[in-house]
Amino acid sequence: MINPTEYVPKSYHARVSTYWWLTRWVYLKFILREVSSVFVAWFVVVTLLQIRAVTSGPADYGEFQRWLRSPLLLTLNAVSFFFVVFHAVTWFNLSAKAMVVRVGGKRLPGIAIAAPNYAAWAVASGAVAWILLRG
Amino acid sequence: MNKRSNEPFLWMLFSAGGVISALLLPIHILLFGLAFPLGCLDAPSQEKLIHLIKHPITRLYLFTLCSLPLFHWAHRFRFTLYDGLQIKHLNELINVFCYGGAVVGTALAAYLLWNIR
Amino acid sequence: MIFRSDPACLDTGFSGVYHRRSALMLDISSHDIVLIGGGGAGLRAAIAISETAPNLSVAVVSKVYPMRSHTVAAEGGAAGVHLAEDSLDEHAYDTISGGDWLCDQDAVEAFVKEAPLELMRLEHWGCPWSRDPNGRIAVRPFGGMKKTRTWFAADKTGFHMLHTLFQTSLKYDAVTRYDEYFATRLLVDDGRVQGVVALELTTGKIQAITAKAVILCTGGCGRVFRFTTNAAIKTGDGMALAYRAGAPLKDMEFVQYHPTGLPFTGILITEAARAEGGHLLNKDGYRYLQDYNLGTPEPQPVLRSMELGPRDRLSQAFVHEQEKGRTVEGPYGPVVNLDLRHLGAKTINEKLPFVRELCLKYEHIDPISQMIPVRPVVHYMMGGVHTDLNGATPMKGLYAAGETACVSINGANRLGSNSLPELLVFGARAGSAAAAYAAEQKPPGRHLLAQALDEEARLQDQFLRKTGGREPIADLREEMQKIMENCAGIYRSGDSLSGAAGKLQELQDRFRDIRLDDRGHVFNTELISALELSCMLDVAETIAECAMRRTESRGAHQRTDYPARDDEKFLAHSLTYRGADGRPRVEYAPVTITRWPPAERVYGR
Amino acid sequence: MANRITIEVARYHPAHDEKPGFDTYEVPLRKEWVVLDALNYIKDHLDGTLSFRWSCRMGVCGSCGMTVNGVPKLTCATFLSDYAPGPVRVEPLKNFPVLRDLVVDTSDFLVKLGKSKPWIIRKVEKPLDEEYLQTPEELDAYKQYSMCINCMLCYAACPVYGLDPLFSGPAAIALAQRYNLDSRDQGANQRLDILSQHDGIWGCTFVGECTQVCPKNVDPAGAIQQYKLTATTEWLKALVLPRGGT
Ligand SMILES: Cc1cc2nc3c(=O)[nH]c(=O)nc-3n(C[C@H](O)[C@H](O)[C@H](O)COP(=O)(O)OP(=O)(O)OC[C@H]3O[C@@H](n4cnc5c(N)ncnc54)[C@H](O)[C@@H]3O)c2cc1C
Ligand code: SF4
Ligand code: F3S
Ligand code: FES
Repeated sequence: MINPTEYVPKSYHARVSTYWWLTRWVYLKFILREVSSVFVAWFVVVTLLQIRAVTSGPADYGEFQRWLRSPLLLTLNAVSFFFVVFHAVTWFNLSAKAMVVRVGGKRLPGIAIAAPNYAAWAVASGAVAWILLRG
Repeated sequence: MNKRSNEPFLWMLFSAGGVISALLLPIHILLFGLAFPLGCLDAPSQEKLIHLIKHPITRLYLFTLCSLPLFHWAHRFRFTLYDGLQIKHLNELINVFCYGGAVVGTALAAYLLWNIR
Repeated sequence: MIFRSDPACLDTGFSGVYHRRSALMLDISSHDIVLIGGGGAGLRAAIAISETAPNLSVAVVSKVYPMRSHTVAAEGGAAGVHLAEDSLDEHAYDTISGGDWLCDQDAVEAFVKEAPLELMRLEHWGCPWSRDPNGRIAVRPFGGMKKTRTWFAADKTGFHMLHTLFQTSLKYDAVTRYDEYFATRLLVDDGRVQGVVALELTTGKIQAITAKAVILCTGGCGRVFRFTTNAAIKTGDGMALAYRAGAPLKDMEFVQYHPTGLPFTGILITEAARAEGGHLLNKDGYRYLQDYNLGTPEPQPVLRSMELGPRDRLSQAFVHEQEKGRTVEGPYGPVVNLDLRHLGAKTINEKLPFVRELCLKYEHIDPISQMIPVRPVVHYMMGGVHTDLNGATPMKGLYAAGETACVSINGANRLGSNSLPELLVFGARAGSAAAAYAAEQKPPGRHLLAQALDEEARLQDQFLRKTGGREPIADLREEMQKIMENCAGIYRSGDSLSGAAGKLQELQDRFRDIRLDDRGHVFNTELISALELSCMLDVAETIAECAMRRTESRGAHQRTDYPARDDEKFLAHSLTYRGADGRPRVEYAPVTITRWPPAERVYGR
Repeated sequence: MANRITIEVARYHPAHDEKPGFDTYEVPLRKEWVVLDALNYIKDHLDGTLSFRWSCRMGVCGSCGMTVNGVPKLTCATFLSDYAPGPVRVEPLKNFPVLRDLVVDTSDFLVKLGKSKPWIIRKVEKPLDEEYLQTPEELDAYKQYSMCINCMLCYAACPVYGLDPLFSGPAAIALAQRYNLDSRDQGANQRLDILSQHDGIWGCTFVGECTQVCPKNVDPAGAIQQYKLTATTEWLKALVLPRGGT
């Protein structure tokens, strides 16, 4: 009799390392992109607190503003800003890749789709700034 | 149809949240998080802000700005936990934490914005 | 399709005569029909069986995953009458004259009639044929064809055909695939072929697969030569298997050289490049084909003329240019230039994207602005296992289709784009014929087990448990390839061929002393190389032998010592049998002529 | 250019190795050599026991995918000289079980491919003398996805597949999409039922590496995102028309 295992190959299946996202730059970029969502959530929390502060009167709002000036919060928000911009850029570029827009039977190149995204970004940011800063 | 999952719904919220976060959050953080506290620009007064907030459109705007990005976070964070930390077996816990968080945040936003007199 | 690894399908349909596991490591399974080869011909046959006789269980045995088969590499297109101004007779005539009247004309007539239907069937299965602006299937001109009739899917026709066939085959449950199983021997009992022994690559297990009929679809044997467009897997296994089992090989002396291969890699630059208007230039920038009775140069491509002449004549012209010292000396020997520059970037990018991709990648040359160095390379075997119109060989229960078979519609020289439709037409025919035959057969005979055990012992003794051995596989293979290229190439002579025959016999002897380093069971590719080499040696011997006997020049077989065609003696197919001494023995059989009596082959007029 | 290069090849034999290791060889470095040529040189002249798959040597059969210096590549289309002065490290494709040396078990993909029904589905058939008209624009709509050679580089690059082998993966989904977008096909709904389950399109987090490594520009990442959009639209439709026309 043969030893059956001799002909049933055992194969080697490497377990994916816990730090797989450190093995290649592209993976790290991916994880950073995903982690950006944490900062998105963080700033939503800030905004909720802000709404509460604004609606409960000038004193509370002043307190809130002082809190924002603390070095910890400033650092945190600077990092958040970096990540949220990173999110915006990757988001616009990727949605250009994910979308197929055809004009006259030809697929529009990614840039043609990304460009309006960036334009919309500029307009929206401008509008928000204008409303807050005017007069 | 019930063979298909409810992923489309979550994905829709995630995508919408992604768009909103990308379009609006950078400027909000830049202004409220950095420029105003650092004094680079003059911060709008509480009066002006309360005036703005009372407008229904602003309320709707703020509601969207808070709610959808939270669902965006919930979706992405869920997968980051699955893949980055390889803890997919904690699936249910993760889902409750992420989407639950987003729902709570949304409710909070609604509550705050509703109660402005 | 069912997977072999699925235990539920192990015993399908088997009558239970044998133990599943014998004392050795033999495993046995049983089907109604076994197909060897999962290329275009094999998959078409499998689908044909599933459609005509859904109750029959079919096994597809392939040494590579089906979509890796070499049909995947075909670029140019597939011929089938499509336009109103074309006719079946014209396609038949082009094929027959292109084959220098060695084609069986009844086969050609059946072929041209069914080719358009088969190609349309593929359309229905989703093949992405290129289209004209109205949405109709587009056709392009091709070498040796008087009318425009070559269907194409950009310049990846074979790739799209194979993937369409493979993906379509996935929906048939009666088909069991044995992926990465290497067939080593046919099982013959009582004069009937009733199965095959195969080696499972991933485990090294030996599997006997019994069946009522076996269809060989193993493709060609271009690897017998040094310089070829053919993939590593094209080693003539099926031809050797049939030959060893006693079936004759037909017209093996006819080996097609394609005039335009890239030097070093042998990668093919498709004929479509010339069909779109590419020019062949010698070192003086001169369109030299005009000197070889192939017409006069026109700026636009003219069908059946100049660059669109048949492959044999173009390859022969290259040799003459080389003798006259008018070729370009490249790092890998003499070349001529294929000039596409005047076609412009748009045509090249739209019609020949793959050509550009290959040139850029492998030669660092951009055909939009540079000429492509090319030389003739071995491309296709006109010969193969002798079959009739339905793919049946003279051995009961054994069928063959595709490049490994010789029906023959290709005669002494195949026209470009006739092979892909041939796979479909005769794959389907062989499939249906085998199904009809199998339906009437008794279950497999009792002597098969002994044979399977015998084969297993052979594999063990000759290879896996063999000790000593001094001859490296690669050396023997390289020597064989050199012999074939030097002595049995585009031009041959009695002397060169008898020299080749002697040297090949020597190699056969040396093969017995082969050296193997790998004694493992799992994915032993060295063992596979050895088995393939032994197949190639057998096939090479048959090529040399019947080339030596054919003392005339016809189509791709050009003898310097007998430069003329000799219809008197050689309007005949050669049939090579394996003699009792193991040496090839050649007989001849008449060519079927129906409506087109032999005439001179005229091009460019 | 130096005329030799060092190449480190992953070796594994299930009969006597617990896990893969490396063997180092020195091979000639020639301008026109691809990584596969180096492996063949090793097999023919240095070590006959090295196992790997290859066939066409022209980037179309899809059998020679391996990891070269960490990145999934078709070794017959990857030039050795691009890695000079070396060393070059050749490993089997990631995310698949290794059977031996550089040979991996990709049968999982074939199961998944079969499940996504990559064939034309239609209610009624035209007779064989009639064609289904398809304009070049309609052809263009799915053409890109039909270029997949099943080389599995995308699976090797996709971390999601590595972490969750149940995930259908890029190529299988791209091929399903190839048929969905074919104007001759009517099976989109059947495929959607299968691929819109958890392990189908929703597993993908749009890492996008599948598209980056694809040697045939198939863009599976794009195919999956578009498929998500379709699935969502269908879901909304079903919501509005609960027993609706789907
Ligand atoms: C580069 C190139 C371009 C071409 N272009 C064209 C063209 O434009 N038009 C045209 O008409 N023709 C063309 N041809 C010719 C045509 O492609 C081939 O003749 C045809 O594809 C052969 O198909 P097949 O099914 O017979 O064999 P293949 O596709 O070669 O398949 C052989 C099958 O047999 C299996 N097999 C072989 N040996 C064994 C074994 N021992 N055990 C198990 N399985 C085995 C293999 O695994 C494989 O599945 C071209 C050929 C080449 C090389
Ligand atoms: S999608 Fe690209 S990378 Fe993936 S299998 Fe197909 S060809 Fe290979
Ligand atoms: S890499 Fe994987 S996660 Fe999606 S985009 Fe590609 S399948
Ligand atoms: S050998 Fe065929 S793709 Fe590389």
